[in-house]
Amino acid sequence: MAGAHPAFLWRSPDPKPSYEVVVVGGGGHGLATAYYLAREQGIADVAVLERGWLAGGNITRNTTIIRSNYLWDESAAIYEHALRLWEGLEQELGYDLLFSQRGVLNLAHTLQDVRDGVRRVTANRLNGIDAEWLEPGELAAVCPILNLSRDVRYPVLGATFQPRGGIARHENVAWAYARAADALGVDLVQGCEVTGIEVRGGRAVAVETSRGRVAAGKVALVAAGHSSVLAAMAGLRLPVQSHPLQALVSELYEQVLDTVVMSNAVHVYVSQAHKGELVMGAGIDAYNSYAQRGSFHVVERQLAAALELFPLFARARVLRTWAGIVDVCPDASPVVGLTPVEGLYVNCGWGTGGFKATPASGRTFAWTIAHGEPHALVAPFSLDRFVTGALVDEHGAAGVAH
Amino acid sequence: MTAVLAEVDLGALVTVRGPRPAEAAGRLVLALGPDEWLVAGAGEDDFPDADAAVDVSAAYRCLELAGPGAPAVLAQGCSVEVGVGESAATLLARAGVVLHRPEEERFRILVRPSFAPYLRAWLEEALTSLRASR
Amino acid sequence: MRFTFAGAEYEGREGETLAAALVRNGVLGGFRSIYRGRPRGVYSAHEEEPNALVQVGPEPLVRATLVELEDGLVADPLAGKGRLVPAPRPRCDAAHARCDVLVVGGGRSGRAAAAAARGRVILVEQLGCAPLDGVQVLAHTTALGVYDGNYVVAAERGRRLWKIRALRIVLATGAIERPALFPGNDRPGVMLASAFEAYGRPAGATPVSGGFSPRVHLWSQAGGRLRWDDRIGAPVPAGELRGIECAGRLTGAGLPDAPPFALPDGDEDETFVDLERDATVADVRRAVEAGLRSVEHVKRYTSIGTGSDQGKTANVNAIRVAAELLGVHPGELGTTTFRPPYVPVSFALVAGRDRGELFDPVRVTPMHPWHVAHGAVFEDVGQWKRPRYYPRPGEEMDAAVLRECRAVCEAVGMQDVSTLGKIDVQGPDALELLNRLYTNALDSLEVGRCRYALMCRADGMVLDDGVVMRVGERRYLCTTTTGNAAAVLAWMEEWLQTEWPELRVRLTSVTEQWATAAVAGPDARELLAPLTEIPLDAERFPFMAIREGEVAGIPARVARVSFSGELAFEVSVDGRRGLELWEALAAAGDVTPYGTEAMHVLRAEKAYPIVGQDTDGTVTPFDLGLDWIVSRTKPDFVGKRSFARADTSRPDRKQLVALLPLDPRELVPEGAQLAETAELTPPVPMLGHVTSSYRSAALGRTFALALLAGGRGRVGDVLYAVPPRGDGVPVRVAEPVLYDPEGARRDGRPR
Amino acid sequence: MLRVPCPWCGERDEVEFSYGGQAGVRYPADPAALSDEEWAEFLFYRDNPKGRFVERWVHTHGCRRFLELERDTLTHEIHVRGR
Repeated sequence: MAGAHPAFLWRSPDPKPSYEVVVVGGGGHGLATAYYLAREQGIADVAVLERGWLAGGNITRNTTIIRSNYLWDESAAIYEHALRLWEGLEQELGYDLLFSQRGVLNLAHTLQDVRDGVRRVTANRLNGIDAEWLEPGELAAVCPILNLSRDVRYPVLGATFQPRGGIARHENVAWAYARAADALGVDLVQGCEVTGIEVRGGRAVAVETSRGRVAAGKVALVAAGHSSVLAAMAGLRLPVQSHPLQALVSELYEQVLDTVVMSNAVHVYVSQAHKGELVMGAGIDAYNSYAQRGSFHVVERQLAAALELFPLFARARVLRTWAGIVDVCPDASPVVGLTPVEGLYVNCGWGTGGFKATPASGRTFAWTIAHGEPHALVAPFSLDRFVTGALVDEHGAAGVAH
Repeated sequence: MTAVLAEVDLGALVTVRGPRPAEAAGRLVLALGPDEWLVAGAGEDDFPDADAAVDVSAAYRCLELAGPGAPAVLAQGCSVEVGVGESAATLLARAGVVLHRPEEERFRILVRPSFAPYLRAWLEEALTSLRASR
Repeated sequence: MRFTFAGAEYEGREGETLAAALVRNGVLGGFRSIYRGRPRGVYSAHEEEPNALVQVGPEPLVRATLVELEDGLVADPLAGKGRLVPAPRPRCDAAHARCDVLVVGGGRSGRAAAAAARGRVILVEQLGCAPLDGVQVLAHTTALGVYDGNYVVAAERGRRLWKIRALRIVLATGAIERPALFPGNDRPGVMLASAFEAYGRPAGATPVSGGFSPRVHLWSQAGGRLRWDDRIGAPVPAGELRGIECAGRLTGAGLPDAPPFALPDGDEDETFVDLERDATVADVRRAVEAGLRSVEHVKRYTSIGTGSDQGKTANVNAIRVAAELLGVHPGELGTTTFRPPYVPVSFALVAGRDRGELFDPVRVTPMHPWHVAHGAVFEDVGQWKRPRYYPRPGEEMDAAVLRECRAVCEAVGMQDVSTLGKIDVQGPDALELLNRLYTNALDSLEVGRCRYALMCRADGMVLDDGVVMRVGERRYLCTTTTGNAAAVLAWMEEWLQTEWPELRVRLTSVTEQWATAAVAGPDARELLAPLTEIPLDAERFPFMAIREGEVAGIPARVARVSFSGELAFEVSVDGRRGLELWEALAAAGDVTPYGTEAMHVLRAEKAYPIVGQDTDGTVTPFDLGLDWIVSRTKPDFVGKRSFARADTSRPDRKQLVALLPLDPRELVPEGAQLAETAELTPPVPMLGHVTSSYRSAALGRTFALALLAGGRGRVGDVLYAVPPRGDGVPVRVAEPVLYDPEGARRDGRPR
Repeated sequence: MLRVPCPWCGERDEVEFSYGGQAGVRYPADPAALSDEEWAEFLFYRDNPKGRFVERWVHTHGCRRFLELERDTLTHEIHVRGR
């Protein structure tokens, strides 16, 4: 079977009394952070503390869309850094990630969508990111089953296209980082819930866990939806809100869709994975939640929209629906870097776009932790932007979602 | 079970803000909210004591759905059940409406004029599916 | 009746399922597994079927055990993968229902629970089900999921989606038999004992049973805990859930003791745990040897439970095998998460009637029929259809828009602006509320006058703009942009209701009460004069004044506001007479109807921004050059504080400017980024972007508006507008207002 | 689909409402007197608890009234509050 997993993945060690760096959160970003700490920063005395089981959160609940065609320089820089890492990741980690650069389409349905799309494409062009603007006439060649009729409620007026964008198999990505980190000596500790953060003299020195106290030279919070809860343990407040983000897969079908299609206007994000299932994402549920559960009407709207774009899917069937918890910043950009608490680092707020950023997030965060100062690529995503007003607003114009 | 759809004219309408206005001369008063009332057959000047009174005669159209199948038709797109003589501001399919049930098998559906063509089309399909399913 | 399976014809019977008919016809095989291509046959009698998957015409991956036979039916076996083929979309609808008690499952315990229940009772059963007194029985209806607030979604024959609110839910979903684990337990002819009985002990078939697993799916979905029951060797519901009870075999009661569990002696790679996924005991062993300890990890490593049967016959065996290999009690491992839907449900059914024109409401104005009759090309603005331009036969958009613009500049045009939001603001504190929400100081606004006004979010970024009319001592009418009408009303209500409830003021949407026609151009007076008694000359009807009177015999409110820079009157009448007004205007003289595109050009020549096009949520009034509209005297208004922030007060922020392509015929694309040089080797610093770009009849050339870093200090500079493809277009930065900067045309032709 | 208790209209489906986030965040009496840090708190920082959360909804497709309720963000259980 494609993407079959290796004969050995990781040990299941008990936590040691102390580590140089304790990473809280065994999801994609946490595992990547640990890997790059050990691999590039020479810090292998690292524990990843995971409340449940490794990669049980957003990393395996998202729609695995990978792209770097963001609007603002700051976003484009870090997502493009991620995409370059993606392009060498299977090699580096020695793991079949089913990374497939099949291209990502982002559809425009209104004249303003068109303006925003062109704005983003030309920005990408000046940033050296592969991006094209496709007129409806050019779309059929890229996605033959897309409904390009003018005679629909919201006709497709064009699309941005990033050929280097694509998808990967999410659990393979997380497991590849986990296996590599484990091999470098990182302790991946599962079933270990952090219940407190010990701060002495303004410095984080340890974490209390369901499996005892673990002292730490540095503590790194990488827990996506739960960031607020963890930060609060250190008396810290973050400008993020946690929401459910729902996704679904269909049964397996012979290949009909060989590119990724996104439509922010009608909230559809769809690709067909290697096995043959259609993988689809929706918009986030409006309310705050930690329940990993969303409302059914969101799925109803998502599928209604999907059928407007892909009439061929009418008889496809939903096999499984689920939700992740995404933490969203007011400007839909992440928060990565130092905190007012010395030795405490935070990496959160990736909202709906975290998966694609995984390699860059882990790598730059590891650098930031090791050097005690923000890596150049994440400096714009520090907390003080909310004070100065220098937000990196990826709402609206940027086709922010997923 | 069947139902029929028709448009009716409620005449002048005014939104009155404040305490519930008296139902003079059997004129229709529908609650839009705790302090917001839709009064038929009246004008802005009829409510000198209200916090505000706004002529909305042209801001609503009224469809009427009648027949034993009427509740089943509405249930296809609305989760609210309106009792006889009661009214409710709610969603029908994807349009905001004010539902009023003057009789067991008769419903008034007040909707913004711009949504009326949509709602009519939706209701026609609902009637079709009602006929098909019974 | 006759039916065809895999190309061969068979005889079937009324009321039989395809699976039953195949088995009765002696077809115990006929299927292949997805990865290993192993021969397989009908394995079960119901929805848990892992092998007998068929394509029936356009219907992919149908379970033969669920297909009701009909004469002439053609079914082809599938190896775990279906085919999506073009076909008419099935018509599906939905039904909301409410009840006191919802019973899921029409077996003995389910019917008993339903019969005993008080009040409104609904019973859903996925198979056929006899009627029951005083109970609404939904047969052939499968509960797919239990959501918050006892909200149950169920599918009736794949054609109607039920959305049921229940005060109490009784789950009587029974149990599913699971395979016994031995080498070759997937061979054709091997079937669950329950199926063996259901099919009348078919010759050549081998019944197997590894025990029964309660259908805990819905209970678990609803957040219910599970407990491992050693007697039946499967998880059963534990603990309590508000408003949800379990009954019958679901609880484990009445289920036979599970046969003693042991790993197979013999080839583990021939011993199947998940038949649909072709996963064996050997696969589970590999997962455990890889270091995996969590059943969720084992599931993902082996893909057990991810098939279209969601592992209904596989999951419990997987747990038992993994537990055995890990040397722990199965209860310690827990289960994988149960996720809706319980059985696969078609996209078309979930989407229901929200399709085509009904996908989202199409909103139209009272004048819409006229626009259609006169060949308007429409633009989607929110849910509204607005005329974009009115091409004459054979006329391209550019030509039509130039013609419409010329008419407004040289004669007179009219536009349907009924879609603009209108909010009636009444009460003694109306002025106070508006002063707090708009950036303007509105104190000096007299009755019968109006003013262009701007709203910001608390972060200082432009939210919306419009005209504030004072129509009475304590009464105002505020207009909003078309797309923001609902949002702005909600915004005002939120401040009023939650922040300043002490203010005595009421807000009412009158967007649809009024139909409005904008009459613009130097000949506007000539067009209107014959239709109204209202004096129209500049002295008696000055700019930004409002008059009441009749137009074409219709009571009207006329406002002298202009979004085009030309002499203009906006005539508002009772929406029911909007079409009548429009037709009267059209008949009153040589007037040219114009659409949003011409309007956009005309307003751009005057640098009037369009919120949402020239702004994107990162733009302040100062960035737009609208300093004159931001009060310096008011102590505070929403957004004011944010202007003082470091980044928001930077002098080099992006500011609205005009751009003139050096080649006056060249049109730069809207959205194009601005660069300093023609050399486009990345990375190239971005100075801003083009927000609007048009051909101007008045200027006889192309022009654009742009947000440019430090723009107002760069007038005269030459920059390059970068299109998606090709070279940058050289453009010269200019003062934003390109046409009639002194506003001479506002009052029309000098007399 | 949440069932939202509207004090005026009774329990209605979530789709009739719009979400307003944390309730009770007051607009500062004198914004000008606040430091940029304090102003940023008002603009961008909201509670995000795992558990009970007092939040704001508005009955958009009903009575248009804003309402407050206390909801558990883990169980979605709603504990009604006064008007």
